[in-house]
Parts: sequence; structure tokens; C-alpha cells
Amino acid sequence: MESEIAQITQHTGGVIGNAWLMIAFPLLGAFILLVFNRLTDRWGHLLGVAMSLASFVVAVLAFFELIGLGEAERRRAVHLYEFIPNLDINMGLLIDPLSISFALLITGVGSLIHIYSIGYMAHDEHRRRFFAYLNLFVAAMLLLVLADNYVGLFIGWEGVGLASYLLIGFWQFKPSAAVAAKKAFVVNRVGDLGLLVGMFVIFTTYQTLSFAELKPIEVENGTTLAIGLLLLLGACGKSAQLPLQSWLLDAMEGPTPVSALIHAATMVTAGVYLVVRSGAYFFPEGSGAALAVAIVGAATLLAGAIIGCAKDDIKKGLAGSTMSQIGYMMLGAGLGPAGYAFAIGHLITHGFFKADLFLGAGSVMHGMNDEVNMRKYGGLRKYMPLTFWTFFIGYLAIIGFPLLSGYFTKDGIIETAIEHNQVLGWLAVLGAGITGFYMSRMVFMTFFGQKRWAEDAHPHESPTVMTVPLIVLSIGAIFLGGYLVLSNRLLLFLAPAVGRPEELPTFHFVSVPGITTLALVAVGAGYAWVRYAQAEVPVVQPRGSFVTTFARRDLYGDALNESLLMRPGQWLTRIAVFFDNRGVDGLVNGLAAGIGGSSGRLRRIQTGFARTYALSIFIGAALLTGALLLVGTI
Amino acid sequence: MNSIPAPTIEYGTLAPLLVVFAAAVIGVLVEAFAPRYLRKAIHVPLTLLSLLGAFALVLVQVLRGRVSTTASAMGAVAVDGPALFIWGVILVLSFVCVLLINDEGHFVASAAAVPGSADEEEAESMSGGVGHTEVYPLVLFAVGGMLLFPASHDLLTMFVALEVMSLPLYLLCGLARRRRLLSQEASMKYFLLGAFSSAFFLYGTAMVYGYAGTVSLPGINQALAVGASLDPLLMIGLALLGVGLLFKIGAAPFQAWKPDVYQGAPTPITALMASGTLVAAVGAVLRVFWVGLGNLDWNWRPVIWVVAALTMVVGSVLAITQTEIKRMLAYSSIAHAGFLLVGVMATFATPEQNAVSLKAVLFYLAVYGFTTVGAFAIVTLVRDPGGEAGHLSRWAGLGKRAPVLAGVFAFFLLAFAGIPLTSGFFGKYAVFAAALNSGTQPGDSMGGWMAGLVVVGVVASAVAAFFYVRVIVLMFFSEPAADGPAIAVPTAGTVAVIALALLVTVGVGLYPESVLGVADDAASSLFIR
Amino acid sequence: MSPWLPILMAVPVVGAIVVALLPKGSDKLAKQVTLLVSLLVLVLTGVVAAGFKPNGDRFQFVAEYNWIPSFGVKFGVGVDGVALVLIALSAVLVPIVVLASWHDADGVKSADGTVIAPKRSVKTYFSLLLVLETMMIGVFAATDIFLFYVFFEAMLIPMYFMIGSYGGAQRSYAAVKFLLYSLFGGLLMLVAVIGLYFVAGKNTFMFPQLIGVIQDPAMQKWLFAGFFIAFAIKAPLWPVHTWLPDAAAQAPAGAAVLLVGVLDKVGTFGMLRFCLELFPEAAKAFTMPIVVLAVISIIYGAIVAIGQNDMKRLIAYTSISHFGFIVLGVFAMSDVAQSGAALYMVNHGFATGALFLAAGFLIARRGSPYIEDYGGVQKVAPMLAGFFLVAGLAGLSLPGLSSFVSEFMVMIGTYSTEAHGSGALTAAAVVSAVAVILAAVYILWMVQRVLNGPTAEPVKAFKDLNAREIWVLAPLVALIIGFGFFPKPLLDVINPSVQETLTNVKVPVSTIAEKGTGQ
Amino acid sequence: MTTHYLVLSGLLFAIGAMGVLIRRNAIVVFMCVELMLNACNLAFVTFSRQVGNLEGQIIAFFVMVVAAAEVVVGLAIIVTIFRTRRSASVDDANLLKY
Repeated sequence: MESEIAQITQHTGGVIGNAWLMIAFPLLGAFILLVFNRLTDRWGHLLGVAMSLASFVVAVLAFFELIGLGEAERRRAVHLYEFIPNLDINMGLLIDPLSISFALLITGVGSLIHIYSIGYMAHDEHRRRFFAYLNLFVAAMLLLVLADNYVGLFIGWEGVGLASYLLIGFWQFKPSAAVAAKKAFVVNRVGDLGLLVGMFVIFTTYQTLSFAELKPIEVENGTTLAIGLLLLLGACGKSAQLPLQSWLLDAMEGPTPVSALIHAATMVTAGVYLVVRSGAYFFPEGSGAALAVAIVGAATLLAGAIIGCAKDDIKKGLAGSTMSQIGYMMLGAGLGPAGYAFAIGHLITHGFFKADLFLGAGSVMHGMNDEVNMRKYGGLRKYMPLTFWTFFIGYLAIIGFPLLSGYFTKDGIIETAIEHNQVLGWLAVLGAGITGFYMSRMVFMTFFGQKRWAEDAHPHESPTVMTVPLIVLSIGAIFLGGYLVLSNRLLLFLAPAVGRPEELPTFHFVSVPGITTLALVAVGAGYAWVRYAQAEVPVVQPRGSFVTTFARRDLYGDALNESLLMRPGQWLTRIAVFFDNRGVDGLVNGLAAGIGGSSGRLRRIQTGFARTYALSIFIGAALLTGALLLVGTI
Repeated sequence: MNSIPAPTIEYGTLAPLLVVFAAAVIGVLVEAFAPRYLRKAIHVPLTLLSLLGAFALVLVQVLRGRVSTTASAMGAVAVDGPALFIWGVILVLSFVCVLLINDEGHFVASAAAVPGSADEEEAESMSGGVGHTEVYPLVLFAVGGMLLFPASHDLLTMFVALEVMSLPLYLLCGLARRRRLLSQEASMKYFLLGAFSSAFFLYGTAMVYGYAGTVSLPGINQALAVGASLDPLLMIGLALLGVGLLFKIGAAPFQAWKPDVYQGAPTPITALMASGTLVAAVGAVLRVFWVGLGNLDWNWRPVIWVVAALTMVVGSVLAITQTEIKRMLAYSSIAHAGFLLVGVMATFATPEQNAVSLKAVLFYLAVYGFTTVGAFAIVTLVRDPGGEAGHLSRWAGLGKRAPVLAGVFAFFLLAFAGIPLTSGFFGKYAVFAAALNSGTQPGDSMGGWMAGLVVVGVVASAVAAFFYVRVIVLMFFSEPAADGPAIAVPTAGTVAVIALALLVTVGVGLYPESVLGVADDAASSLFIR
Repeated sequence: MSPWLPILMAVPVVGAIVVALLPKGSDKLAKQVTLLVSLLVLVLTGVVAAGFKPNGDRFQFVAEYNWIPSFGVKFGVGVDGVALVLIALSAVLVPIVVLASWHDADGVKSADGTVIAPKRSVKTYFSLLLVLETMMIGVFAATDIFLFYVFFEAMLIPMYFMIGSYGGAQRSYAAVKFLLYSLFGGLLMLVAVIGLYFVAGKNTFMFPQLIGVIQDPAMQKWLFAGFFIAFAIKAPLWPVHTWLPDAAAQAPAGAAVLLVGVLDKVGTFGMLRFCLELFPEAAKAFTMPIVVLAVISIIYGAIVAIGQNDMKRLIAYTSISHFGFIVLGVFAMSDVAQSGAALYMVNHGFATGALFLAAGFLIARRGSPYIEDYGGVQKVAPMLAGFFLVAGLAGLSLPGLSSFVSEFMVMIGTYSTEAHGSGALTAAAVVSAVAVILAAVYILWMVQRVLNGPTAEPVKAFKDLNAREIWVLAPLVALIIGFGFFPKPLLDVINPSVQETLTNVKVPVSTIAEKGTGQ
Repeated sequence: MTTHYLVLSGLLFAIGAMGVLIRRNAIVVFMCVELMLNACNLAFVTFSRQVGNLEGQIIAFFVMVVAAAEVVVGLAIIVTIFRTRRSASVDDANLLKY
């Protein structure tokens, strides 16, 4: 297979040479906002937006500088400084088509969400802190995707985890938010363990953690399979894939822009980035590791979709959908270079339409006193038309309505999957159908049907600062997919970084899977129309069948975690604490008490009678004599 | 007719001894002839000056390099390097103790009077609050005995010295002004047990004499070198001699008298016993085992191993649950006797080897003596209406009432515990090092057992640290009792005592070479054999 | 002969005497003098560090004076890279602790008026602190093993008084336990020190002259055991760790910082320098059991930490876990792991220091160390909460904060070491990596219960950090973040001395360090 | 020939020691100690004859003097304690213990 990826070459000067500015701007923003604290309350949000935009500008300039280079030279490493000399790890950036795509997405969508947040968080007294965390997130996410080695990636990886933790728990005074934040971090750490150990194995095997020094492999062996599975575990954590999916739904406790930026558009896709970035080294096409990635993706896309069907909380519904869509990306990432392009394509378009949907949901909540229960919405399209239309575009994009973004990228994944593996491919088709149902359900419950509002609800359209980002995002949701997929623009652009498939795929507007998908989506949407637009939606959640309960309870993921990990863990902790106090420390204290006790008993020998003392002298004399005689005979 | 030649006496060499004894005799005469109100005024300078003078004479011998290399007084007394070192230490310690004794109020006015009787009141009023002035000559006699004991070159002299040292102490123990019942009881116990043990010593001497035909220590050693047969007579003699000596240093299982006597005796006398007597007794042990029994080390070292280990353990463990400060210090003294025996264990074989161990023990004795006197001096200052506040619970919170005093006491305790940067640490280090050193010598019969003994010692030290630390906890980390003990305003003498003890404990702790060098010089000339 | 180290050691002790001799009622002056002296020491340390040549002789700023010729003991001082960074750690922490303890002896009252600590002698506290600083510098600077031992043991005393006189309700139990435990280990070490002297037969305790002298493997094992037990207690390693939670929980926060941040490092420092270099064969022979103990410490410490209800105890248990990493790194016998362990010693000092101090500020406000008495601090004291969080994150080795680099190096060095050729160390690295998850649980669960949630009633009266408290925490956080991204200055100093150690242990130094970047 | 004397001396010593251990009256106890000293004297004299020098005999004289001194001190102590306690039993003096 000649899917060679391009050599990484050192780069100095130019915008790319100063690409660290991309990270530096938002980092500086976060620093200023956190250190100067309340002094910046009045203009902090503006600084945050400015820094994010500055970063975006640098990304765009770097992008143009990059495409100005020859195709084989589009992987530029920028050395920053020596980090850990012992491991020969340098802090450095890798600007290549893959990372710059992410950088553009992160800074672009990120900036929009920054702008949106000005309005959304206007009434929060800690808005400045919110922007500080957002800036911190952007910086960390950029470090994640721009780092030229796994350690740098890992720092960014944990940095976004931190930002996610802080933002999920932004309203930390709500116990549920605090718990959700912690849960997200801890579950992510399970994944991090995989990434960490994966790095150990990589380093031990290749004596390097730098992308530039790793060599692409053709055939996998036991070691690369192990590395692949470990990295996949890491990816599962960050991207909320089975079995580490449970945190994402709880993460919706965070403010909605956070859900849009971190838990939809960017951070959760880091797992996909990791797999694609490592693809050439550890996930060669057709390998066991790649298959594992695809299986995880397929399983998650179904699981997420099923969960999405049963949620009444609009954000949780979207969260299930996010899981599901990332499942598609993972599926694509398990399919080699052709899949990579569609996966990244879907990732980018998803970044737009899912951010659009989330921000739309936020806009709805904004107008509905932060109500998230869709059963208390209904008929909102007339009251917030801009929100409705942008949301509707996002909806069409996600269900794969022909010619919108999702149509191109998702179909690309499905078709590539069917080429590689029939079973997984058709599961993806099924997933698309379910997507059609639950997304339609969401739209119908929210914007159509009767009003089921709470009494004090006065729905209104959101301010311009919130709607403009929605509009920009929905434009992306319409056109981006076609632009990227048709004539394989993205695939060819990415090729130097991730490799090029043996034969370029051509997009079929009419194909068996495509038609089937559309049909299933139509069926799903139709069923939703009947259930949620035509029929009356009960305000109180009906009991539902066994399947509904199964989906509502997140497929019993939390119950499983609780009974398999949490409860035994609590017991283990209790036993360990008991053992430490009574066992280890008890031994020490017991020894001390033993000496004390024997002292207390022995001192009774000192009876106070002179004759006893004389006896002890006498016996001592006898013993001494006996001992000396005995020693003499030896 | 002149078949008995006149003995030659090296007066110059023996001068320190003679000065002390002479002063003691003069003291008796003062008691007999001087009027009561003048007695103390005469005794104090006499006693102090005689001790000082004796010390000066010791110094003269050392500084002029006239340390004799042969036994003096017809082979009865050996004033060799180690003996002079021990003399110096004893003289300084007893000088310091006399300063303590000099402090008012420790001694009864009339020992013969029944406590609480009219006689006693009368005696009190007549003496004007001054106790028995006989104390001074008694102390001088005891000191004289202490000087002679480790310098004795034959067992007879040693026996006489033992008695000269002990008899005054028996009396002194009974002279406490407060808590007279306890004092008298201590005196009686000490006397009966002391006499009992010295009978053992004497019988042992007889047995050894029967085996060797002489009581001269080198003579005995020669007899052992020639014969070296393991006559039961010799073994019994050896064991009984050991009883007498080990009793004096308070080694287990002959330690029973120590806590009772230390507790009951007047504190200055306890200080004298805990410092001077111990130094003298260990000196005598060293001399007997090296000079007299050096050729028998295969036999006595295993036994002393057990005794040393037992002593360290018993002293440390029993001290833990003590509630009386002086009693606790008595047990501490037992434990320290054990540590010293570890050093004694290491003295054998080659002269070089012996010098190392001897140096260690001498050094230990010197620094331990000063710390002990300092600690007892502080004990005398913490008082209840009925006398010294002996019970430990009364010491609670002393760190708040008298931070300096408590701090100094804590420092002494840390020195006892052997914490680095105190003199006690280096003392312990010296004996442990000597023991391990001997263990690593090729000819040592004990070999690895020495390391084992050191480990026992180390564990005992750790246990012992507990009760020293417990007192610190009481003084500093507990709240003071509402009616806590008063801190007596110390007299200049007591202040001087404490200051000197502190100076030695700190000074040696920071720069041990100051004393080590002297001990090294003293030890390098070895005991005259 | 360089006078710098003796000067460095003399300055604090002179300061201590000055402070102790100040007249009554000059508490404020005592604090100011202490602060000035400790800052002076910091400046002097900076001068020394600036003059240190990473690739020069192993021991620099060497000074040797005869101390106790009779015992062959010299006052020998000198620093190698590891010692230098640890001295620097002490010099940085002391002024911070001085500031943090500014009111510790003044008598502390909580917001609701309950007396947490009564008024105690201020002068004593601060002169103890300065005495301790001298000893901390001395113990790392000593090149004479006897001198090392003297400081090793003597250090206990000021700390004992700081815990016992200025600590919490159970202070005397904790102080005595601390002292006796350490003393016991120290005395065993004393036996080994003496044994080393005689078995080596060189009439010296100077460390450089004793390297490689003991050849007999059996003797190596005995002496190694003597040293190691003392260091394991000090470090503290499972199962001789139980004194630490008590001591750290009862000590005033400042003292706890020095206890866990510096004093305990002497244990791991001693393992790295003395156990390995003096007894290489024994160290190799005992590697496996020690690695097992280290891994148990890592996991066990973390699990028990999760179950703690007292913040300071919790932090102490996290330290036990972290010390497991350091010991693992030391005995992994690879340059990466050992450099990581040495770096960890420094980083842990900053991270745990910050966490203890932040917890101390919380406790000073609430008067209770118990987690359940808090809640919602974030809302009323966001700065305090922020610092607490950052310190906690450093405790869970978040990448980008300094502890991560060292933990990563330890684990990757252990995983990749070829010194043993067996899979055991690989397994050890993987098992210890599980602590990454546990660390997140113990820190974040504490954060959740203390900082988050609805604000508890007594917490509502909390004031946010004042300027002094910010000055305490800000430098630490700056160091944590700074060394998280730029560990190189420390590693450059540490690496040569670690490589020296490995050379003396006769373990081949891997070539990674020399490999160029452009390959 | 001298063995008999030695045996006698040993017996006397043992009787004396037993007396110390079993008798309560301080005076008697003290007398038993004196008996032990005299047993020593007998041994010294016997050995003096056996080894053929005079040292043992000279020692015996010294011991007698010392014993006399001991009596003085001992009786003084015992009398004092008797005056205080109205009892010469060694078992009654039992305040200092443990």
C-alpha cells in the first residue's frame, strides 16, 4: 500500500513558525482574566472574544501559508523549546493539514461560541470567569491538536479535561453540577490511563514519542495492537464512546455554550483526532486495532441514538446525539485513509451543525427561563423564528437531508463502512434512521405542536449577539459538507497527513445505502411527526415500555458503573481505611501498648521489700556462677 | 629485726587522694571542736578547696606528663592515665554536687530525732535551719573512696575503697530533711543490700585468692595466663566478684536497689551517687576485667553480654511506666549502666583495641555524669510545699511557668536519649562504635554477637526515648495545673551547677573532640597491667 | 574549599538565636526578622545555584573541616545536583512557611469565635523554624555520612516541638509517634553507619571515599537494610507510614509543609544517594521487594486517601502515594526514572506545600479539618478556592503542572527500564498508573465537598485571601505551573548527578539523553 | 586438709546469706551479713595456708576493721529507723516500691 504520509520537516519563520501565538493568545486571555480577577469584570468577556478571534486569525493565516506549500511539504514541525531532555521530548508544534483543520474548527466555532456567550452569560455575575475558562479551553485544545508529540498532546488532552471540568462545574453551587464535573474528569482519567500506558509502550518500543520520528507501519504486530487498543481506550474516554460514555450526559449540567463548544464541537472529538493522528502508526487499514475502533464507533452510534430517543431534556437528547455522531466518526476513523477523510469531514460539519443545535437549544432555554424539558416546550417556532430556522437547518444537516452538510459526510462514512465491513455499515444505516426519529422528535416537541409551557414562561427571541453566531453556524451546516466532500477536497488536503486511499472514492448521489438511509430517516421522521407533532405530547413523562426505560436510563450505563465500580470501590476504601487504622497502625500502637503493659507488670517485681531485693541478688549470683561454669565447659 | 621493709609511698602521685582524705579528717575534727555556728562556714570552703586542690593536683600530673606507669604504694594503687581521667571527672562532679549540697534545706538537722517530734523542732531551731554539717566530711570520705575504688591495684584495696565509698553514702542517704521516712528506708535498704553484695565481693576475692595465691590484679592475670584451667573455684570467685561490682553500677539483675535509693535519698546525694559512684564503679569494673581478668575474656564476655542486654532492656522498659521523676531517672541510670557495659564488653584483646573501647567508656562516663548532675539539680528546684515535686504529674505545663528551666531540662533529657548534637549522642555513639569495632576485629570471640548487642542497645534506646520524651510532652505540651509546683529561686551555686552541666552537654554535643581528645590521651596509656 | 555552604547553614541558626534573644513582647519583630533571614537564605541559595556548574564536578561548593578526628568524622559539605535542588526547595519553602505561619502562634480563633489554638510563644516557633532550616540545608549538603546522620536525627527535635507545642488536639500523641518512629529508624541506621565505617576500614565517613568500598554482598545487604529501614520510615513507605497522617494532621500547616515537603524527602534522597551508591549489589538484590512496597504505597495510599474525612490526613495519604512513586523511580534503576524521582521530590514539595497551606487557610477560617464541615467555599472565597483547586490539581499530577512531568518520567522510566530484563517493573509501572484515576477521585471528591455545592452556613462568613495569604500561595502556584512547562532547568542540574549515581551502581545509562533531535 | 575449713566457710557463708533472705529483724539480717564476712575471713585464712603466703591473713585483719566500721554505720541507721517506726522489721520499710 503506497499510502505513505508525508515527511515532517522543520519549519521556522512565517506565520507557521509563530503558530504558538495561536495557543498564546487565549492562554494570555485566561491568565489575565484569572489573575486580575475582578478588575477585569467589566471588559473581560470582550478580551476573551478578542483573544479567541486573534487565535482564529493566526490559524487562518497559517492555513493559507500551509496551502501555499507543496503538497509533500505540508507537514511542518515548529520547535519551541526542550521539554524533557531525558526523554528527548521537545515542546513543538506540528502544523499539517490535519491539525490546521482542527485549529480552524476550534478557533472558528470557538470564536462564534465566545460571541454567543456574551449574550447567553450576560446575567451571570461570574461571566468573566466563564470567559477565562473558555479561553483556557481553546488554548488547551489547540495544544492538543497542534503538539508534535504525544506528551504535548497529552498535556492539551488533560488541559481540555480541566477546562471541561471547570465549565461543567461552572455552576458548582448546584451539587448535580459539581458531581457531574467530577464524574467527567474521573471517567476521562480512566481513558487517560490507556493513553498514558500507550505512551509507555510507544516510548519503550520506539524510544520516541514524537510524531516525526515514528514510522508508519504496514502490518500490525502484537505491540502495535496493544498500543492501538490503549490509545483507543484513551479516545473512548475523551470522546464518550462505549464503555466510557457515561459522563457526557451528565456533562450537560454546564452552561449551554460549553456543551456546544466542548461537549459537541471540539473536545469530544479529540478521541477521533487521536485515532486519526496515530492511524498511520498504529491503526493500519484492516488491522485489528482499526477494527476495534470501528466496532466501538458502531456500537456507540447506536447506543447514543437510542439514548437520544428517550430523553426529554433537550440538552441530554443532543448529548446522546453527539455520542452517536462521534460514533460515526470513530467508525470512519477505523476504516483507513478514506474513512479518515470522511470522519474528519463529519467532525467538521458536526462541529458546525451540532454547535448550531446546541446554541439553538441554548437560545430556546434562554427564552424559556432555562427550562430544558422539551415536554414543557411546544409551538415555539412562532416566538423565536430565527432560533427555529437555524435549529431546523442544523436538524436537517444532522439527519442527512440531501445536499446539506451531514448528508455528504455521514453518507461518506456509511458507504466506506459498507465497503469495508457490511455489518458495521448497515448498523450505521440503522443508526441514521434512528437519528431521523429522535432529532425529529426534538424539533417537533420544541417548535411544533401545542404550547405546554410553564405559567411564567414568556418565550422571546434571543439578542443579536446570540443569533448571529447561529446564523453563521447554520450557513456552515448547509454548505460545508458538500464543499469538503465533493471532488474529495478534504481527502486530498488531508492526504499528506493521514495518507491517501488506493483509489479515490467518488460520491454517489444515488446508491443503495444512500437510498436506504434516506428512506429510514424518512420513516423515523414520519413516525416522530405522528407521535410528537400530530398527537398531544404529555407534559408528564409517561412510564414507557421496558425499552424506553432502558434508553432513559442511559442503557443502564450508570447502574453498571455503580454496581461494578463505585460500590465495590467504596467498600474497598472503607476496608482499606479500617485496615490502615486497625491493622497497620494497630500493630504499631499494639507494640507500644505491649511494651507499656509489660513495663507495668514488670515493675511489680520491685516489691519494695529489701529481702526480695536480696533474693534477686542471690539468684543473680547463682545465675552468674552457673553461667560462668557453663561457659567454662563449652 | 628490720625484716619488714618500710613501704615506699609515692606521695606526689597519690596527692589528690591524700588531699581529699586529709580534708575529710579535718572535717571530722571541725565537727568535733568548732562551734555549731561556725561549722558550715569552715566546712564549705574546706570541702570545695580540697576538691579543687585535688583536681589541680590531677591536672598537674597530667600536664607535666608525669603519669606514672607503675603501680604506687607498693602495688596497692595504680594512678595511671585512665585513673587520672576518672579522678578528674569524679572530682569535678563531686565539686558540683557539693555546690548542690550546699544549697539550703536538703538535709535534716538531727538525723536521730524522730520526725515530727519535739526533738526535731529543737534541733531545727538550734541549727538555725542548717542541716547536719557532718554531711561535708561524709561526702569527702565518699569521694575519697570513689577515687580509690577505680585506682585499686589489688582486690583488698578495692574492697576497702568500696566500703570507704559506700559507708558514708549509706548515711547520707538517710539525711533528707523532707520525707524522712522515705529517706531512712532508702538508707536502710541501701545499707543492707550494699553490705550483702560486698560480702559476695569479698567471698569472691577469697576464692580468687585461693586460685591465684594473690589478690593483686596483675598477679591474678598472670596466674590465669599460666593455668587457664577452668577451676570451679575460679569461676565461683569470678561470679561473686562480679556480683559486688555489678551491684555498684546497678546492672540487672542487681539493679533493684537503685530506684528505691535514688528516690529516697536527698537529691544532691542522688546526684552524687548517679554521677560519681557510677563513674567510680565502672572504672573499677574496667580495671578488674582488663587488668585482672584480661586472660579470661572467653569466659566472662558472653555472660556480660547477657547482663548488658538485660540491663538495657530492664532499665528502658521499666522506666516507661514510672511516675516519679527521680525514680524514672534511676531507671534511666540503669539503662545507661547497660550501655556502659556494652563498652566494657569491647575492652579486651590487644591494647590498641582496648584503648579504643576504653576511650569510649571514659568519654561516656564524663558526659553522662555532667548531664545527670544537671538534671538532678533541676529536680531540686521544682518544689511543692512538702518538698520537691517528685510526681511527674506535677511537672505538667512546666514549660509555660518556667520556660528556660524546662527547656534546659528537656535538653538534658534529649541528651539522655542520645539525640545528635547533645553530648549523650556521642557517648552512645562511642560505645556502640567501640562494640562494633571489636566485633569486626578478626580475633573477637563474640564476632557478630557484638552487632547483636548493639542492635539490642539501639532498640532499648528507642524504647528509652519514649519516657524522656514523655516528660517533655508533660512539660511543654500539657496545660499547667492550677496549683502547680513553685520554682524555687536557684542559688548561685545551683545556677552554676546547671550552667556547667549545660555547657558540657551543649559544648561536647557540638564539639565532642574537646573531651574525646582528653579521653583519648588518658585511654592510650591504658590501665597499668 | 568554598565557604558558601557553611555560610548558608550558619545564617538561619544565627537568625534563630537572634530571634530567641529578642526581648519579650517583640513578637512582630521576631516574625519580621525570621522572614528577612529566610529571604536572605533564599538569596544566598540563589547565588549558590547560579554558581553551580551542572556538568562540572559532581560535588561542588565543597568544604571540609575536621570535626571529630577521634571518630574520623569531618564537617564535610558539598552539593551535587539532587542535593542542590532539594536545598533550593527548602530555601523556597521556608519564607513561604514563615508567611503562612504568621499568626499560627498568636492564637487562632475561627470565624465563630471558638479557640482553635491558644496563644503560644511566637519567638520559639520562629526560632525553631530557622533552626530547622539550618538542619534541612545541612542534611542535604552533608557529604560526610556521620554529619548527614547527625542532621537526620537532630532535625526531628525542632519538628517535634513544632508539632507538639503548636499542633492540634492530638498533638502530643502525634509528636511522640513521629519522634519515636523516626528515632527508631534512625538508630538502626546508626548501627549501619558505624558498621559501614569499620567494615570499610577507611577511617572516614566521607561519602565519595566510601563508594564501592564494601564488596562483600552479605555485608552489603545488612548495611543496606539498616539504611533503608530508616529511609523507608522517613519517606514513608508502606507499611511504616502510619506516623505521617497523624503528624501531618496535627502539625500546624506550615510545619506540615516542611515535614512532608522537605523532611520526608531526606528518606528518598538517602535511598538515592546512600542505599544505591554505597551498596549497589544489595540494592539490586532488594529491588523487587522494594518495588512491590512502592507500588503498594502508591495504590494503598491513594485508596486510603479517598476514605479520609480530615483534609490534612487526606493530603498526608496522597503524599504516601506520591512517595511510592519516588521510591519506585529510585529503584527502577533507569536514568529517566531516577531523574524523575529526583524531580518529583522537588515538585511534590511545591504541590503538597501549596495544598497543605491552602487547606491550612481553610482550617484557620472554619476551625475544623473535617471535609464535612465545609461546602461551597468557591462562592464566598473564590481566590482561596482557586488556589486550593490548582494545588489539588498539582496533587493529581495534572499535565502542565509540575508533578506531571516527574510522575510521567518515573512511570515511563520504570516501564521502559531494561535493568532487570523482567516484566515485573513493567507491570509495576502499569499498576501504579492506576493511581492516576484514584488521584482524580481523592482530590476532586474533596474539592467537590469542600469548594462546591451550596454554601454551608458557617462558611458564609469566610473572608477571601488577604494579601499575605496570596503571597504565600502565589509563588508556589507560579512554580508549579512554571516547572510544569519548563522542567529543564531542574533536570539539567539533576541529570548529571543521577547519571553519576547509576554509574556507581553499574547500571548502564541509556543513550536517550545523548540522542540528538534531528534523527 | 584445708578442704574442711573451706566447706565450713562455705556453709557459714550460705547460712549468712539464707539469714539475710529469711530473717525480718534488721539487726539479725545485719548480723547475718557479718556472718558472711566472717565466712570470708575463714576462707582467706585457709587459702593463706593453702597457697603459702600471708596475704590472706593480712586481709582478714582488714576485713575485721571494715566490718567494725560497717557495724557503726549499720547500727546507726537501724536505730534511727527503729526510733521513727518503732519497728526493726525490714519488711515494714516498704514505702518505696514499683
